[in-house]
Amino acid sequence: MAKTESSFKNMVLTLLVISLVASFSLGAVYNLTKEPIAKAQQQKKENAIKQVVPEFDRLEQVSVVPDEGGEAVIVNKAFKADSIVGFAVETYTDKGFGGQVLLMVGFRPDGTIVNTAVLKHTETPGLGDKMDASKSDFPNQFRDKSPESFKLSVKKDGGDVDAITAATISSRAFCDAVQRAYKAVRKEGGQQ
Amino acid sequence: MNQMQNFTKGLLASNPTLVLLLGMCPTLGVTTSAINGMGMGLATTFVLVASNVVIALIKNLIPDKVRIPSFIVVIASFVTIVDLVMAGFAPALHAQLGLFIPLIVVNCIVLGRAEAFASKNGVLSSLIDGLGMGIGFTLALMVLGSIRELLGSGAVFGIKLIAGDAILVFVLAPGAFIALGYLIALVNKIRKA
Amino acid sequence: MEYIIIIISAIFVNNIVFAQFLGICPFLGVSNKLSTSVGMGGAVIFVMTLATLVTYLIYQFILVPLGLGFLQTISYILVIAALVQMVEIILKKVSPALYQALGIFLPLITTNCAVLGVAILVIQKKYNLVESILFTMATAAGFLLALVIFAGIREHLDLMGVPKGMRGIPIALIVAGLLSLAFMGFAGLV
Amino acid sequence: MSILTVSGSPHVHGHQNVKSIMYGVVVAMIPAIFVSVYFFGLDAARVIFISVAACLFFEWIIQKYLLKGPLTINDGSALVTGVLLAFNVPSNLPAWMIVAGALVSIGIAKMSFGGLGKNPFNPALIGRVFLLISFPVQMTSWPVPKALFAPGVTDAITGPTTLGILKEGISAGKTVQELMGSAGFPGYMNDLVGAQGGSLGEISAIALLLGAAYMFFRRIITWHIPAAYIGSAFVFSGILWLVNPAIYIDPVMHMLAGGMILGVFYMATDMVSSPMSPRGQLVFGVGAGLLTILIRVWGAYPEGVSFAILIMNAFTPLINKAFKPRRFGEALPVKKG
Amino acid sequence: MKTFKLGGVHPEENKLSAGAAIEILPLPEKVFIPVSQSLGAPSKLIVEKGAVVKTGQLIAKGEAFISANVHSSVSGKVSRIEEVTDTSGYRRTAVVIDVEGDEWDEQIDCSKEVKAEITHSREEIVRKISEMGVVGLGGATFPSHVKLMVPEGKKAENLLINGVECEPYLTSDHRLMLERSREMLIGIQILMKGLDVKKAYIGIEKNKPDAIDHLEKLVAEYPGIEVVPLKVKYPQGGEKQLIKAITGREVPSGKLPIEVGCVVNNVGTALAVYEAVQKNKPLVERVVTVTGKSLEKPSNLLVRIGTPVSKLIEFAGGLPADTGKVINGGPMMGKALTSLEVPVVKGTSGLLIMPEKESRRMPVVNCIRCARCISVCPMGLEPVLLAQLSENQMFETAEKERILDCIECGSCHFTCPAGRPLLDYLRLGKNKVGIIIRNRGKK
Amino acid sequence: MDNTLLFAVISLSAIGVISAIILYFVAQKFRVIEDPRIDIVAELLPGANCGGCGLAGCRAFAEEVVRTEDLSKLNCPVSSSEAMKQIAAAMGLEAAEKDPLIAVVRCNGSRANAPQKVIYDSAGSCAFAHSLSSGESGCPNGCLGYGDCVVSCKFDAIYIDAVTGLPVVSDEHCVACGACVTACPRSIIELRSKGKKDRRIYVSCVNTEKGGPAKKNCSVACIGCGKCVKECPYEAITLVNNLAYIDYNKCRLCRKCEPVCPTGAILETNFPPRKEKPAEPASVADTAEA
Ligand SMILES: Cc1cc2nc3c(=O)[nH]c(=O)nc-3n(C[C@H](O)[C@H](O)[C@H](O)COP(=O)(O)O)c2cc1C
Ligand SMILES: Cc1cc2nc3c(=O)[nH]c(=O)nc-3n(C[C@H](O)[C@H](O)[C@H](O)COP(=O)(O)O)c2cc1C
Ligand SMILES: Cc1cc2nc3c(=O)[nH]c(=O)nc-3n(C[C@H](O)[C@H](O)[C@H](O)COP(=O)(O)O)c2cc1C
Ligand SMILES: Cc1cc2nc3c(=O)[nH]c(=O)nc-3n(C[C@H](O)[C@H](O)[C@H](O)CO)c2cc1C
Ligand code: SF4
Ligand code: SF4
Ligand code: SF4
Ligand code: SF4
Ligand code: FES
Repeated sequence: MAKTESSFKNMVLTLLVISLVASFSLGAVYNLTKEPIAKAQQQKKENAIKQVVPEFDRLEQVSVVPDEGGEAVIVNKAFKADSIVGFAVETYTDKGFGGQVLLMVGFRPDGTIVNTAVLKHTETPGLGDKMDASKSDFPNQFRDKSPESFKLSVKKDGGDVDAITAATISSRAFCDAVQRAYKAVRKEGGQQ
Repeated sequence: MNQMQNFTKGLLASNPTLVLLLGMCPTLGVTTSAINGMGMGLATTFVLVASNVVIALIKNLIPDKVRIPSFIVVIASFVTIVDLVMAGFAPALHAQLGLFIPLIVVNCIVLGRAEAFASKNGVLSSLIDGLGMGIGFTLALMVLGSIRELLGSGAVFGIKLIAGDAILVFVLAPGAFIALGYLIALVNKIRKA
Repeated sequence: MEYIIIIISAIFVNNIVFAQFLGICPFLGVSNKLSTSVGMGGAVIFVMTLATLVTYLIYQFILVPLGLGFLQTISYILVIAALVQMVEIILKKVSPALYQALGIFLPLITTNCAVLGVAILVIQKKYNLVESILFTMATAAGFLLALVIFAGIREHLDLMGVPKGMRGIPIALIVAGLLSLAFMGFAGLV
Repeated sequence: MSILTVSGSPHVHGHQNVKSIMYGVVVAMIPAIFVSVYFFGLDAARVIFISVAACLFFEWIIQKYLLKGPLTINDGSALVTGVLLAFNVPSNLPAWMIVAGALVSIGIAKMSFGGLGKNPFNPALIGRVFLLISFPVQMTSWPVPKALFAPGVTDAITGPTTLGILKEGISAGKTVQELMGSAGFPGYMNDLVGAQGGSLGEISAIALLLGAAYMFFRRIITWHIPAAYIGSAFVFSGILWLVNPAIYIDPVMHMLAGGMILGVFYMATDMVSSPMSPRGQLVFGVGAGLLTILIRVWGAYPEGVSFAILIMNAFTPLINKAFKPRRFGEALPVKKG
Repeated sequence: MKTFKLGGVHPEENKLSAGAAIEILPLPEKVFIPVSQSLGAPSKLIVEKGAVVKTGQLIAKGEAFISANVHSSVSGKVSRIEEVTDTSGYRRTAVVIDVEGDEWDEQIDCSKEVKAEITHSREEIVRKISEMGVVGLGGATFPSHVKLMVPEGKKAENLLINGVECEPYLTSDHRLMLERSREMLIGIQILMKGLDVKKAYIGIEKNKPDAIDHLEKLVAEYPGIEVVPLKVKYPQGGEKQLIKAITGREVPSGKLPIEVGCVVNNVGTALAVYEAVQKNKPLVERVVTVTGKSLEKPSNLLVRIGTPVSKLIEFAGGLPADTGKVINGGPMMGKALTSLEVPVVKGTSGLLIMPEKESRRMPVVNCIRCARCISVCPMGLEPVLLAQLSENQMFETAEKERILDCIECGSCHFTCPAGRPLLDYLRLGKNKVGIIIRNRGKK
Repeated sequence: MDNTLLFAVISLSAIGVISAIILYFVAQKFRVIEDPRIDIVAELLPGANCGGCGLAGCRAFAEEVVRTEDLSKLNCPVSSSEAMKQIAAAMGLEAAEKDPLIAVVRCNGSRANAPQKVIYDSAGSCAFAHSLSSGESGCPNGCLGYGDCVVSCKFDAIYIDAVTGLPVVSDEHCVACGACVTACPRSIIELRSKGKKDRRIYVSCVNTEKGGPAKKNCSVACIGCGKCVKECPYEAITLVNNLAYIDYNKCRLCRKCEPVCPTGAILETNFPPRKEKPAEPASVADTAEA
């Protein structure tokens, strides 16, 4: 087969055809994967929520703007048989070593922490990433603690939290996010 | 060259990473663990093979002057497909590899093979070439990933092999450069010997 | 203040080469000589800024309104490739002197993942247009800085004579590693 | 008559050679070694011994089996690197970590480039920074100093360094004055003598200055880098202190605390990795001084000396290009400022 | 105390023969007079084999602008004209003369009387100096008359007389200043007249206090001449350094001293000028220091040009058994000889015998970038960089780094703790750069 | 067809086509004509940038080829004649068939043949040693043995033999680029015809001194006696400055000159052993071969 000549018409045409085919097939793949992607994301969030609050059968979302300003925090109220069984709070902090850290923090209606899960972080592997439950026990110390009696700051700063060794910054950030979540829960009706 | 040689050359003799020194960024960026290296390698392999095949198929239809743009569009399409599929079906890995997935587009290996090989050879040869190169790339990434993971967190493929403190540097940026530097020196030595 | 933080972060703390692993190929490739590294760095600053500007506009005014986020990669790379080629052609004609200084590096830049990487990063970081441009220029300046330091060291090493087995890329990578080790001192500055 | 030798001129040579220079540095470090043993006991001796032995061993084995060049193991440079590496780590560092640090210092930072004189970065500092980043926990738990054989204190007690206390405290919102007044803060006098937590060689400013004086006397080092380094660090930190003494440490404390003296006189002056012309050395010193204070005040680490010197090492080839010595017969440079 | 600022070293002085009065070396049986003994174009041979010559008779003529006459230093018969090994270690054309008696050319005034009155005009002075084959005896053997022909548009203001003798071991200039001071001072006056300058300075280092005292007493009688004591520092005798030390002026890179209104001459040259102009005596003999730690009798000898160096060593007590190196000149700038049968030439200022154990250089190790070589370079160069550039054949860069400014003083190598052969590579580089520049000129 | 798909197709095609059109017109408007053959030729060249052709690298060679359209005066010594033919074909020219050459070291002053007379103790560089004195053996023309040629060779084709102290050229590796010829300060290395079956005969000496002095320093020096000149039936040997030289274009490898040389200065390589007469007292010829 002879090589196509490099005339203006041919050039534009080829590019047009290729772009057409490419975009068409991409569009198609996008449509195909749209759902799985959305589902995967949803799944991830739901998994996180399931991890941090007791069993539930219905969720209700409210977004809470913190008093001290900043972006809103999303509080998922978990209901079972129409009574609240917990709050799963998508909270954040900007004080991480690598920038933003997103957490899911679960509270019982009485305000005690059920569990925490890290949604996203860019902390240093081997240091700050120990905030992930799969990497160390650090997050476990928050379980079943009530922020009223358990001071949410690292021991160096006079709090009750044992910091991750050599990653005080990340630990502080973690506390900050949990604190933010707790305030939101308080606002939304969680009490002591 | 027979097809066997065509396939094996990518593994060591002209390994794209360790010998041709192409695609350094993903090589350094994603090899914090063996599994990440493998994931990246396989994603790249898929793009390589698919675009090699397509380009070999359509090479004669494309006027010379728009050769590169056309190739890039083809490659970019496959990259986007990988991106989307991964996001849908392997979200954890997708999150780990992050920015480097779209960057497969500019990975010199892919365009390089398209230019140097697929645009001159038949479909089968191009497929095998892509496969060989891709697997060579994957292997290199896996080896580097394993080294870094072992030294940097005492594990390989997530399996803890060494207890106690690991040498953190190796999962960080300096470790990537240094480990790759010595790996390439070693490969040079082996090739020359 | 925010702008200053963006700049310092992009140049020193999160240096594109030492911390982000982007643009390594030209970093290793054109850092043999100080003069070429300056040329390459200059070319990158120029192209990167232009590319980010154009892709940013395309993203905000075409892809987002139409819900076509998934076309980001493909449209970006098309635009960048065309842009680079255009710059090359125009430079060659309009200013041969500048072309001699920068032009030879332009083809290299198309396959420089830093350009595409930064164009995507500014979207990921949700920067506005001004911040995007600032970030891009600072990142490219960081690239220039890395390249110039590196070229200085390599010229020095060439004179000193490195052991045979380490010559070339291996020692370059080791130097890059040690440099990035040193640059870790900037950690936490922002 | 024996067979005649021909060679180019000159036919006579001065008295200094590499060995005499390197062993001169070792001699200069002896006071600091004694102080470290005095305050940290045999642990300090252990660390120095392991570090030196490992450095010598790696240098020897690499020269013999990898480079296959002449063996220059007794030229003293690996010895200096060994002692300085030991000076830069806490006295309770596990042995294998010291060995790893030595391997990085000698193997990666020095021999990969071809050995003595070819390394662009200071080997001992590369070793230290490598250890610091790899093992942040062990590298930042400092044994509390106690006078030699003082009774009652167990080895296991660790405490922060002067700079650590200040950095931590300031970021927690306390003022410098509160911190300096608090119990357990070493104070100027202890920093001078060496009764403070820290890497084993950096604690005593006096012992280090004594050695530095010896190096000046022997003309092993010149005044340019130390003067520019200390000067710029002093001025920069002084300005900050004048702006707000509550959150910025005073310049004298900056000089005495941490690795400033060790870095300025023993590590920034490493001729291999610092610029060659006097003007270049001044620039190097000023740059390192500014970076040190920058990192100490705003960076993640309480101490910035190592990083500052390494970063300036990176600039050294460029400085060498930009700042040439004054040539004879060139128009005298216009004095600036 | 005056001195130059930039760089410099202080090697052990070892002036062993400082107290030895100048002795006259007996005539040898044979002399070997190389045809070319000065800087510049080679001279043209004008005698044939078999010719009978008198002492002081012209045997080779300098025809180019920069070249010098050569005279027979003895009387006798030209037995051969052949290639003999000279100080360069190569074989070069030389006139071999069998000595018969010592019959001087008639025009030469051989009397001991000191002739103080200068009757010649400027032109005559220059012509005389040129005719008598006077070249600089400070080491470079640059034809002296050329220095007196100040180029159009330039004006000499100062004559500097180089009595520094900064080379360790050497003492010939020192002895000259003590023993032939009046003739030398007249020579200086002749040079002053030749150059039309009012002021002459004799620079002498402080390690020769007797010479300073002696001359300071005498100069009162010679208007315009001044003795300048200088701090002991090598290479003060280098003309650029001397000019800087005495006048504070810096000769610009690549330029000659006349650029700053100075002309530099050695004390020996001044004496030779005296003899040439006042006594019609060509340059046929010179003072040579023969010295060395192991030598029995370190001496200063007045030697006829062309005498084999073995004769000088014999006179000074014979070659010690442990000799490892024989140097033509001082230890800093001299040339090692490959054979003892080479003849003394106009540029031979001394012979240094070094024992075996001092004759080998220290082992070379890696450069530790200590910058000592930079700090001692009197020209403000970076010897370490230049040597590396030259080793790596990067001559264009070396040229830009002003490798040609190097005066080859050897301070850099002297001081290098790593024993790097810096000056060797610098010389090589200068050579290559010179060739490159010449080729460029051709194109 | 849903909207996403439609928008995707339209916008991407639009971006593609618009870029193509703009690019096309820009290219038209700003066209700079560069001969495309330069790239073609450059691609065929080895890219060693050795300068063996006398030009500043391979690209310069390509430009020169295209500019002059003449290959007869240009020759890349590194390229095989195959590659040169390809270049010629690409240019539509005839390539000059070249006689394969090889570097030959014309000095046999090994440690045994030319014993050491002085110790050289300076920078390890032939060029410097040459400027300092006549060298350790005293021969003013002979090999100094500090390997400037070795350093200059980009193809690792020369090494210094540890026993003889002389450079040895490897037949397989030498591409006759001539770098060593330029590097040697004593012009000892010459590019000679490789010869049939790699057979070569040459005078392995460059000393121009008279017989006596020459022989004093080196037992295998050419003393300029002229016997070989008389012996040669093809007038291939000339005697200039007391030194014989064999012109390889005239030499027919008859081997008659070699036995008559009284000092053994003529060397042969790769010939079968002589049958008739027993060989001359062992020459060191063998060491000159890789
Ligand atoms: C490369 C690098 C990565 C770091 N990563 C983290 C991190 O992920 N989290 C963190 O809290 N600190 C990080 N640090 C900061 C230091 O470890 C810092 O000294 C520490 O957080 C505070 O000290 P402390 O925990 O020992 O009190 C990092 C520092 C460097 C140089
Ligand atoms: C090519 C050349 C030309 C020179 N021309 C002059 C000249 O015109 N006037 C002069 O006073 N000296 C002239 N000199 C002599 C130098 O100034 C200097 O005296 C001589 O090179 C010896 O100096 P040295 O012993 O310090 O090396 C010339 C030298 C050279 C090499
Ligand atoms: C490093 C160096 C040292 C020198 N030392 C002396 C010296 O001690 N005495 C001297 O007369 N000339 C010395 N010279 C030569 C002078 O530079 C200069 O050539 C000479 O004084 C000119 O006088 P002339 O032409 O009469 O020889 C030295 C040259 C150099 C380069
Ligand atoms: C004044 C002086 C300071 C030195 N400082 C260091 C140092 O900080 N670190 C080090 O590894 N070696 C040091 N050395 C030793 C030596 O220079 C070093 O091992 C080389 O960098 C290795 O090439 C020093 C030597 C001298 C003379
Ligand atoms: S020999 Fe040249 S480079 Fe060395 S110190 Fe003297 S002038 Fe400087
Ligand atoms: S004196 Fe020697 S060791 Fe020091 S910098 Fe110069 S060459 Fe290097
Ligand atoms: S031996 Fe000489 S001619 Fe042959 S390749 Fe090497 S340098 Fe070129
Ligand atoms: S052939 Fe020439 S360059 Fe090679 S070692 Fe002999 S003298 Fe040196
Ligand atoms: S892969 Fe990043 S520049 Fe090549």
